[in-house]
Amino acid sequence: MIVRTLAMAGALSLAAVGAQAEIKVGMITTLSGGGAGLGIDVRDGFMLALEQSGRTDVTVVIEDDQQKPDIAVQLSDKMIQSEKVDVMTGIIWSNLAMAVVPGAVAQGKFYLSPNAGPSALAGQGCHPNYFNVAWQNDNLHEAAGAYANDAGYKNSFILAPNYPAGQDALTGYKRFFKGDLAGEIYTQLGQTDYAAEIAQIRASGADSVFFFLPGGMGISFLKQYADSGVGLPVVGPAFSFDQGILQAVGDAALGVVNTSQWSKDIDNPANVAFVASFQEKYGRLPSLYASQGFDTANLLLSALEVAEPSDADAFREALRAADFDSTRGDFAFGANHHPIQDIYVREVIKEGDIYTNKIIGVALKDHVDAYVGECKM
Amino acid sequence: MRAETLLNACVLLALAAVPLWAWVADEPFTITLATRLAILALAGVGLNLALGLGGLVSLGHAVFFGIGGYAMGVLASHAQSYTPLTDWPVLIEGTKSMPVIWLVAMGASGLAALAIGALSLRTSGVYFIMITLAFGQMFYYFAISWPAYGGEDGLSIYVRNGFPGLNTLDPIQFFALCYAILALALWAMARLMRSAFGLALVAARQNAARVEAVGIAPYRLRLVAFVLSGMITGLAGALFADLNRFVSPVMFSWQTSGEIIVFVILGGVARLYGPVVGAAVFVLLEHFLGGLSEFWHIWLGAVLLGVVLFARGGIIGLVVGREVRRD
Amino acid sequence: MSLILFIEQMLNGLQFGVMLFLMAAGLTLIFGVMGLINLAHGSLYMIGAFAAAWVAGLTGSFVLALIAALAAAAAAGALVEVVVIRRLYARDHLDQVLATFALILMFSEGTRWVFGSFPLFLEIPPYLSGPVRLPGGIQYPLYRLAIIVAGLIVAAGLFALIARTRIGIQIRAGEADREMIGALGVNIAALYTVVFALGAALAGLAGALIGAIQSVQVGMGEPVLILAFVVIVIGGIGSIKGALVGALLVGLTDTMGRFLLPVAFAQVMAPAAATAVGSALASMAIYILMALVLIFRPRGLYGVA
Amino acid sequence: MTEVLLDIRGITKRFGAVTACEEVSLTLRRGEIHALIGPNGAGKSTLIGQIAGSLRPDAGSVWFDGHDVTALDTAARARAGLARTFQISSLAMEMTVLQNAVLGALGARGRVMRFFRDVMRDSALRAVAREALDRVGLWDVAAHRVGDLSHGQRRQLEVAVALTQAPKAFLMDEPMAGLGAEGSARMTRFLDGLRQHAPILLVEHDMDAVFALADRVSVLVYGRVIATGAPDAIRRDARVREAYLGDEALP
Repeated sequence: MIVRTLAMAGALSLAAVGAQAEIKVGMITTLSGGGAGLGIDVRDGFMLALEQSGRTDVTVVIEDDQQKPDIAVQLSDKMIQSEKVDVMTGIIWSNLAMAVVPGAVAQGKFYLSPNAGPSALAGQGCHPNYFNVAWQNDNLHEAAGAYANDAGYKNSFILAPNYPAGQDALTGYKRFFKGDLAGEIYTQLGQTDYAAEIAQIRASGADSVFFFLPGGMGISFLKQYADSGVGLPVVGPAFSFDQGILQAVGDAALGVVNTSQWSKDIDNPANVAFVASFQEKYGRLPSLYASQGFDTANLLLSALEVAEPSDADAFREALRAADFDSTRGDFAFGANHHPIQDIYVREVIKEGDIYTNKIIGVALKDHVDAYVGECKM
Repeated sequence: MRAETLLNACVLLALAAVPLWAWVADEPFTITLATRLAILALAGVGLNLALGLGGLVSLGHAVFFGIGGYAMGVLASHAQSYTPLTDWPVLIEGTKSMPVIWLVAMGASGLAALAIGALSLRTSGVYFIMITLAFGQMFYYFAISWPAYGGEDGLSIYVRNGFPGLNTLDPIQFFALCYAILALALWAMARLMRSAFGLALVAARQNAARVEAVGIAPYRLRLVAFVLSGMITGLAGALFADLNRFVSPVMFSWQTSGEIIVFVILGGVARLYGPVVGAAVFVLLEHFLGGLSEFWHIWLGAVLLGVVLFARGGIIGLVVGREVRRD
Repeated sequence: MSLILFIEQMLNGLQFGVMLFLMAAGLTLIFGVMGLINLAHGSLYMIGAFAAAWVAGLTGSFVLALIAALAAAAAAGALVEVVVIRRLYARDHLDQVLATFALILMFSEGTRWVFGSFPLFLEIPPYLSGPVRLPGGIQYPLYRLAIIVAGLIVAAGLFALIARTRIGIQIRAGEADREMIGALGVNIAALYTVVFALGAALAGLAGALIGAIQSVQVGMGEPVLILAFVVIVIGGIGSIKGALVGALLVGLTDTMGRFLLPVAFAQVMAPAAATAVGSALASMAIYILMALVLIFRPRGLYGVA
Repeated sequence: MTEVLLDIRGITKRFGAVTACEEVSLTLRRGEIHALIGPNGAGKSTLIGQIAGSLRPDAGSVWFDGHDVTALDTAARARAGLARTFQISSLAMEMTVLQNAVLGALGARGRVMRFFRDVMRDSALRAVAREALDRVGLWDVAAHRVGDLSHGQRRQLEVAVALTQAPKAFLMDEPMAGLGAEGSARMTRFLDGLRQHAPILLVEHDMDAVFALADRVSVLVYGRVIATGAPDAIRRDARVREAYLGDEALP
């Protein structure tokens, strides 16, 4: 699916402006299947920023990876070999990013990650052409650990699915949390029933629960946890509390604390304008994924003001400067091209009929990820 | 029979001609698509031996596809990081050489097929379908939760493995390699279908009691067929991993098993070229329908359903009629 | 580990098993009577959950939502049976697997088309929410108890239906000899449609009941489907009794495996490694159980030879 | 070399409470046709299953050519030289007549695990197959699909496949079933000549054929052999007449 409207507008203006090279962006993201909500938000945020910029010379080629790594690799080959894109972006899942990004940057393409931030790409596997605009995977979990300290929790029960991102999540939490662990459980990926885990939480004597269960797993856990009457305070990363998921969790999420680098009530002009325009255009509140898509596009646009991707060194410098108005306020890249940013603590509230998040504090200020030292770039 | 031979020749020629054209026209992605097609067809050729000839409906062939993929991933990742797989009792180093990887892939998937087959072949019918599915799920969850080789993230191999005398990074050369292997596998299958083993295997599918009554044990026939089938699918897995320069547990998922079955049935069960035609149609549908609509799975489902309901004998059967070769 | 925790986990296993029985009963009934292997059974589960969430959103009534789930799944089942499935009875299992695999694709993406990509909301009704205190001091969610009761009622009803009613007699006759019931003057086409709709309604009910404590989303049916297949294969395909025993066995194995295996491994290795290895093995446990059952009883526990 | 080729010693088979076969003993001698008769439900199928190897007896043993074969499966007994024909034609229906016959020859020769050579061009196997098909008169239709054959031709092919196995003994389950008068007569003549080749244990409902062919007859009733003897003796046996409910059934 190629977004031709912009391309056509670009063609029309070509005569007026002269020999301005067209920029081609390849977006591989998840648009079908159970995880489609995230990809759609990233895409919509990205396209909104592009539309607002008024730039007519940027074409975006969008393809659906179906959340399958081999499809993503095939699409990446297509983008590079057939579409001959200049810049790539869009991947939601870490395992897909690991499949696509090393190959793409090795072939000289720029990759801007709007969501996934696996540690391998932040540390030893970092690359000059790879920029992460969202977060390193551990960041929000680390912030949750820091928050747990601030909240005075001494004994946490922690759980995550048994796969690398889940293992990273618990590692990230433990890296900052100073209390004891009442229990540590790996659940099955895609698990929908958490009765056994909740019973263990109840019996463990913990004073708090940290969980990382993205997507539908988080919905199931929160509903069952609320109904179980265990009632211990819960903290988690924003992935189980984004705008798309909250409506499906309902009251069970109210009051739950979560950590995020973005929230719709961050008070800066860029964010206020983004939230209003996103809501106007798509008729729903933006999620953090939408904000990441929006920021990714604005980063790209800011660099394009300075240099063409064909001039790789200049373009890379322009990206590194990160000279754009982020929805998160201050935004800068660390040495490994991952964000240095504040991570907020949010609480789930109800505004009218809509469940959403409100900032209640800052967990980590100007946070740098743990892998920057391993990056030799 | 004549019509099918002619069709087969056309399919094989087209599969060679399109990438050659793409090479001349500088459309490397078309070559990549054709390579993908050839590899998936090879996986289907493997399954066709068990399913088409042997009547063994395996919903667990992703196991062998995945083992082949991980054979490549594990060996190449060790070679990439210059760490041995093990130094006890003997030193085993990783490798970036395709022929070695292929041998390991076929050996490992053959062993797995021997173990799974020996147990599963005690059952039949729906039970066989389900027990192979169960083995598939075991491998899938194991691969996801075993952290040593990337777990669910999978393993990235940054540079494609090498083959003596070829530059495998060049799409057309890698395609040629995969095409040659597919052609070789098809030739071997054609021989096998006419061999003593093939005769007995097909007879055992049509009437197991008859085969037993003439003194041939169907269990052994089926086990051998299952092992050979697993080895071919395992080889396809290794090539698939090399095409993507990446392996992940998705290769073990039951959807992968389902897709390999789809290739075989879409083309025509027990037809020599059934998996090739089936994989071709699947890859083309995926490519073009995916571009038409976000909801392209609906149309893919409709096409599959149409083939099952109205085109028995698959696409080849539709083109050349239902008669199967005999002499 | 306390006894209370152990009993609570047994209850959880029981509840999970009862849930699986609702799915597996329809599947095994359809296989027993029509000889059909239906991969799209999970889609009917999903349809039940979506119908329930939609109606609950409109009316706010959980009872209406359950009725809607039953009706929608039965209607979808009957429609699919008439349009597609009845052409498959005479086919081999391979064709059935492929055709119903195609139906999964169409149902999943069709649902996404209608309801969008985001999960839907369905909640436990207030009168069933929260925990209750059981004898012995166990705190257990009322809703899960309600599921156990509902499932057992359905199981009893199903056994009574098959043992006592006219349609039950026809179903048993159909399992014994398919040509025979035609000769007895039973309208086979209608009987098959009814049985298929009944199986679909059970799946839809399971989807709605579970939807209230899980995520109502596209693709929710497939994991349950595979578990339901494991259940009926362990129990012996076609046997309702086998489905019940198999469901409880799988429910308990899965729950207790997840609970006990990490604890067991912690005795011999470091806690972090133990939980990783234990969970990995726990996720394979039911498949190992199934393989073991089939190796020793190739037609399941209650299957006919 | 013993006179007795197949020796069934007191085999018993129970299915739950039902005893399908109780202490049955039978012998098949070289050069003879031994017919096994009995009313429906007498347990003939169960007995054949145990002789051929598809059922295991609960007690007793089966000896073939001087060896105890009780523990061997069907395929192993076939390789030992016991060729079987089925009551309901059991052939590879999608294959040709010649392929079915070659399959039989292949089973007898062994070396099935050959993956590359074209089996239909194996002249030794073809010769065996051709000879067998010639003998039953099916060579003309060798290239036909078995599914397209008439019922009678399939019965002949059953016998031809057994012939390709060059067996030491035949175990034939109602070879006349559904053949009609003329077909039965032709099959009777054919089997008559076959006994020189190898002895036949013949299970048959067609009493004309039985009494025309058999050297000895055994009568199975309710899972027991109630009488064994020459056809004339059997014809006169009071218990046999009773078992067959009157005189009409026996000529």
